[in-house]
Amino acid sequence: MINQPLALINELFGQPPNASEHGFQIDHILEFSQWFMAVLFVGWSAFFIYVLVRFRKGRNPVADHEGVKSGISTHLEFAVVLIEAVLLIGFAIPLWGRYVNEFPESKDAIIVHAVGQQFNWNFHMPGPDGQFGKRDISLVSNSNSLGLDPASEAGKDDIVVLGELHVPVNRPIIVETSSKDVIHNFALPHMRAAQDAIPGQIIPLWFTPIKTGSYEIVCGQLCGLGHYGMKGNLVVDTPEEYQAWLKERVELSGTQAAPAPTDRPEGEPPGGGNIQGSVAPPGAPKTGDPSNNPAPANSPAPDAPPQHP
Amino acid sequence: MNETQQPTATEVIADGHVKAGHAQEEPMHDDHSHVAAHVNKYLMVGGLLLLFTGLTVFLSYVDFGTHKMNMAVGMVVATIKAGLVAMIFMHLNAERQLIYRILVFTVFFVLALFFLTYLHWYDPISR
Amino acid sequence: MDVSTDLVSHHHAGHHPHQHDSGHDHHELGWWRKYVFSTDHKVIGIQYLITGLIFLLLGFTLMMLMRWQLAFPGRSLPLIGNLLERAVGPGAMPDGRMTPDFYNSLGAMHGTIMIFLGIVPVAFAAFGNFVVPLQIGAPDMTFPKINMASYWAFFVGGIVMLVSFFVPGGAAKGGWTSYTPLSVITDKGGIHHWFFNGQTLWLVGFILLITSSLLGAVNFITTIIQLRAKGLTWMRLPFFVWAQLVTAFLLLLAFPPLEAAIVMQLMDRIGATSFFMPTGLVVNGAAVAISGGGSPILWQHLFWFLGHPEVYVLILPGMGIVAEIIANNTRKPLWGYKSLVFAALVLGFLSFIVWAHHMWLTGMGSVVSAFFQTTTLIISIPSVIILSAFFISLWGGSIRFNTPMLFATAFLPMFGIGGLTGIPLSFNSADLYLHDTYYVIAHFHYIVAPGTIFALFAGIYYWFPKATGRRMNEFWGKVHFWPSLICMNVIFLPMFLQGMLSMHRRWYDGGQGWNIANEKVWGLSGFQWNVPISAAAWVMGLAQIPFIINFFWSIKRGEKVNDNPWQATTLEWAAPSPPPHGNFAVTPVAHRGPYEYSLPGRERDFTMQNEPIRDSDREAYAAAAAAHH
Amino acid sequence: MDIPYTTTARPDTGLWNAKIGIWLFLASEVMLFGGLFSAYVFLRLDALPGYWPHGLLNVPVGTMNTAILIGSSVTVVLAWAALKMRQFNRYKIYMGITILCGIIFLAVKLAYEWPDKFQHFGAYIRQDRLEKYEEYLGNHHMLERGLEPRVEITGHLHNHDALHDPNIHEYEVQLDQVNAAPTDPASDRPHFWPLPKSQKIAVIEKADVEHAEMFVPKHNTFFATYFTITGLHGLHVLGGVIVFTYFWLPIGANLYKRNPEHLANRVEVAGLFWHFVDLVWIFVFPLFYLL
Ligand code: HEA
Ligand code: HEA
Ligand code: CUA
Ligand SMILES: [Cu+2]
Repeated sequence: MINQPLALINELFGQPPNASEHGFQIDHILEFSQWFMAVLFVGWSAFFIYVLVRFRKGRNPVADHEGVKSGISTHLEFAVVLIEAVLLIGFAIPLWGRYVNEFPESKDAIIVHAVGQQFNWNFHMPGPDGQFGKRDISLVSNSNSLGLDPASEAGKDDIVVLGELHVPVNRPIIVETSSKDVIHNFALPHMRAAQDAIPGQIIPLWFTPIKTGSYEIVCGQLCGLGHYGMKGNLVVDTPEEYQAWLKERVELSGTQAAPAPTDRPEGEPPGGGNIQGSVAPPGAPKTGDPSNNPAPANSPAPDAPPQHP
Repeated sequence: MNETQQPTATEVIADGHVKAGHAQEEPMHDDHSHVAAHVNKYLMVGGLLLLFTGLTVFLSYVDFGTHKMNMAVGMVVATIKAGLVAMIFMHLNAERQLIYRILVFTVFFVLALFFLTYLHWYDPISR
Repeated sequence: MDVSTDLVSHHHAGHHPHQHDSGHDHHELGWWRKYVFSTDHKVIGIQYLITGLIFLLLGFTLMMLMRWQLAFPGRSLPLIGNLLERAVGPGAMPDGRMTPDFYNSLGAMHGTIMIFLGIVPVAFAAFGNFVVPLQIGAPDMTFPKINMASYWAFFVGGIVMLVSFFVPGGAAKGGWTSYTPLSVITDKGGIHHWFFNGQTLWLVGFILLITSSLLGAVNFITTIIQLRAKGLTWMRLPFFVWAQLVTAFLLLLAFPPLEAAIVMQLMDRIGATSFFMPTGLVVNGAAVAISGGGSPILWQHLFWFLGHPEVYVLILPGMGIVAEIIANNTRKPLWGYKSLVFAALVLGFLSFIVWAHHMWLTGMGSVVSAFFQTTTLIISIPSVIILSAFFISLWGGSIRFNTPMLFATAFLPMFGIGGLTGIPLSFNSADLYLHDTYYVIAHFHYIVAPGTIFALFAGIYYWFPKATGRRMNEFWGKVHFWPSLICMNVIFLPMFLQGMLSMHRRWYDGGQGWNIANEKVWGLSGFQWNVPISAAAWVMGLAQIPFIINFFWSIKRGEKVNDNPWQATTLEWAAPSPPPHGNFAVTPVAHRGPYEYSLPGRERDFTMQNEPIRDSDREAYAAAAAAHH
Repeated sequence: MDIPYTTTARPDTGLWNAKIGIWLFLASEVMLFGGLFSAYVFLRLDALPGYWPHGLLNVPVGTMNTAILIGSSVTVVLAWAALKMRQFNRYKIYMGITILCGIIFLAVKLAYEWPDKFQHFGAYIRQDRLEKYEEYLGNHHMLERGLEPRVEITGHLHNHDALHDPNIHEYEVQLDQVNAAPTDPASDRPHFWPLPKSQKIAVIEKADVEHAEMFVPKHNTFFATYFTITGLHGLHVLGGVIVFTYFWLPIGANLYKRNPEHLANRVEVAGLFWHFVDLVWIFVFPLFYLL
């Protein structure tokens, strides 16, 4: 397989394995460019070291006014241009074109709204009727973090969860990202998917998970003092597990229902393990001015660590 | 490298900057008649600009079909006015190469700023 | 061997800097006018250098503090923790432990200080001021008073930035990029003063810094255009002057849109307008009382419209310095001078139309992203050309490894690594994965830290004798170089690994609480790599001590040298060391290109630009021209 | 030590220093206002239907100010020309007029136009309450004519305390003509001569309002850009006036005795700046007042 030696370089650099259908394409372009870099680096370094040794003053007391006369560098630069052009025109541009223009058909896709807030992710799913309920910011409260309108028919069966999102494996997922306050970034490293969540805009991203498991959702954009702890969880279920989860959620549905998420599913090693509480020093006073940035009651206290089981 | 003469140190002093620094004492008389000839032109252009101002105001109340069209007309008139100021009052109709070069780049970059930000607004993936 | 050339006026050796016979102002200036409110480009250059270096050290100190938190999150800082608590207030360092807010302040201010108060003042303003007029044979800048105003605007701007650490609530916390709406809603209410708060002072300080840069840029460009010595045609300018010229244009044209954006952000903060604030914001569970209708993306466009040209502002002067030093210490002309100049111009031009590569994830469509990916890749070509020309220049040389040259040679592969890792970032789809991870941090630090900073060190060691008449100590120079080189790599190489793990930047806990950061690479988990990285950063701090001592010690005690100790060719070496007010006793005239080293038929291996052409030179030039056909 | 080419041109560039300097500075100014205007374009394109007001500014006053600036641009070249022709007295007259024009421009702006806006009130009605205020908005009529909906009610605020007092639950607004007779095309904006306010008073409940303020910068993005751009432009006018005054008073004008050409050059440079300020206004005027 041609992929094997190519993929080596990403693995060597420690990239975690891909878990989405399109992810290998992204890994490919990364591999290509890293190999390209590596070749240039090794080539030039060899030349560099040779020259430094060969033309040091002790070895070459008289410099040559002209130096290199051949046009080798032109060829080299031309080669660089060529390879970059191939990567660009052959891979990068079409890939992005496909990624943003060819969203999966929405009838087989699962559509989720992901709404960032300082410092958590709200997920809003349409429930069995497939219709999103109306949201209105004037209804936002601690118990109704998205301002879901209780009067809206379509919203009656909607699912709103905080922090943890369940999706079935092998189904395209469209996540429509937005934000309530500042810019966040909805990043799924294992899915090779990421998108800024910008207030005032709804920007979709999509991926098809191909491996079950639990994956971290990173907030990739500085969003305030709790940015480092703004962690979500993407749980990729088997279809059966997913149905069970849905069922359980629908029963709880309505705006008030979302219980606090568990951060780490069972069986997953706690991060950082040995060291005391991940961030906040025990007993450290609350920071900042509470009237300024108090976290909404349903998200972790700003200086509290992402909760450990 | 086609340097042919070797100026000596005295030549340097004779025609280098040192001399240029003192050249300011003599007023440039030849300039004056030249300037006088332009005074009428400045007045005329001033009148023209006032006229165009009236025109802009007038045209803004004429319906050109769409608001976009009105915008375009307004901007065309404004550009003509700006062109007059730049060409005549700011002497850009007869300026040195160097100034043009600086301005060409500036204008290019401003347009790039306008155009590319517009393009990003026009071609988003948001819904 | 007497290295001063025929045209260096011998009687000026050991000449008192402020008496000279060509000037008209014989009156002695008072101490204040001479050293503080001076209009002499050399004094201003040195003021910029010292102030900039102090800021650089300060920016580094902030980072050394952050590195403690990154390596040992939540542990109280030994020894100085309590001191700091007293200095910056208990809100920032309770029990010597860093709070997230203080971490974010440090990060934002590290970026801001390093770039706008450290590198730009040193690389552009200090070297540009001191060296450019000398290299073009000019008596001073065209507008000396504006030059002084530029320094003082910078100085006050810097003070404003510093003061912001001590106002209630602390310094700006929104990152050096200050993305809205975050930067509009932070530092407000409660203990914060409506004006004297971190983010507002950041904006105000920035306006002063921009003013300073604009004044400087106007001055530099006019000086280079107008005050070139007789015979110093465009293609005879040292590459350093070209680099400064392009840099000045970048500052001149890229900064104003950011200034506009900063005024708008100030309005948003103080006047409660909504330039960058969209409709329907809910902060802390409550709707924000503003009109809305603004766009957060607009800020990013205006910021990166400066931001990208700015990165070339950080690197071009460094390239210029390295070019001078490589030519000097290989004892041969720079290879491909014309293509270097051309590449620098293209680089400057293109840098205005690539900015959105910092905004790949803001939801851009395929057309815009295709455009910006293409321009971004095209802009890597001139960098490749410049770097290749430097590498090839080494071939056939007779390389002297003195301290300036060591730093200049190290610049090449370091910039190479930084530049090459820009390539995956420039593909939208690959950056999808790498965006805002430590990979990006490593990418640009390789360019600005072991890249630009090394170039600055090289320049300081190189031009020190011109400024003082004394040379810095070589041995201590090497003691400075080797640990710095090693530490830089120990700091930044592992960051590529961390980035590939998807460890994200601006994480107060250094990734400790994240599973992805706890995956193992090369024996350590992503998080654990923080410890060696931090250790190397602190060791590198120690490695700067020899430099600082060497620097100040050599001003008074360094080995005395003549006017041209490196046996260089460009015009600054034809002036006395240190050059008097007005610079040259005899206005120099250039007769040839900047790098005539090892010219065949000459008895010495360097021929200065102001040495008249001889018959043997003509033969040599003819032979060279023939060889190229 | 003298710096070469302060008044005479360098032969190969044909320019003296300050001439290059000012053009470089103007290039950066072009980028500064370019940034502001691109913000204007961006925000205007982004504005939701009905949210970018039209015809709110006083056109006759704006036209007059435009004419004043143009006039001053003429006088400043004439002042320069007078110096070139070594007619010092004429220089003093023309420069004096220029300074006066600048001051009048600023006075009109600061003493009349801005305060006039600060006295005007506007309330944006919530999307779901528009129907309730149909009698003032006339949106059915607007829809028929294929026009953008109206979402704002403007006029003179009678109970000024309502702005600050949470115990007052409504605004009493003496309506502008548009809102008094919303279906009458004759009362719709824009108008060359601003229409007088109607006698009609509307009561608007605070609960129905998205947000309401006097016409200050934070009222909407239109006023934000308007005040920012005209404010920055005004600062430029002020700067120009200060510099001209310096060249007009003996302290600067005495240079004429020593080196008239130098003074002419200085006036030329300051004049270039002044023309640029005029040029910016040429775009500000139609964009904000007319279109
Ligand atoms: C001086 C600074 C500098 C320079 C010169 C560059 C140069 C480049 N940068 Fe970088 N960049 C930054 C500073 C710089 N950058 C900063 C500060 C950020 C982050 C900002 C923030 O978000 O805070 C950033 C971020 C950044 C991003 C955004 C990443 C993200 O946020 O997700 C991108 C994307 O395209 C990018 C691309 C590039 C490219 C293609 C180049 C090219 O110009 C590089 C071209 C150079 C080469 C291709 C090298 C050629 C060398 C050889 C061929 C020889 C090799 C030899 C040996 C190794 C021995 N940069
Ligand atoms: C020019 C720019 C520049 C420079 C030089 C540096 C230099 C360094 N930077 Fe920084 N950095 C940034 C610009 C820069 N940085 C920016 C823009 C960010 C992003 C901020 C943000 O997120 O908003 C960042 C972020 C950043 C981070 C990420 C933080 C985070 O995301 O949470 C880290 C982490 O390690 C880091 C480390 C370092 C280190 C160890 C150095 C070292 O290399 C420093 C080396 C310094 C010296 C060696 C100083 C030498 C000075 C002297 C010796 C002075 C002598 C004095 C006299 C003679 C008087 N930097
Ligand atoms: Cu949300 Cu960072
Ligand atoms: Cu960039």
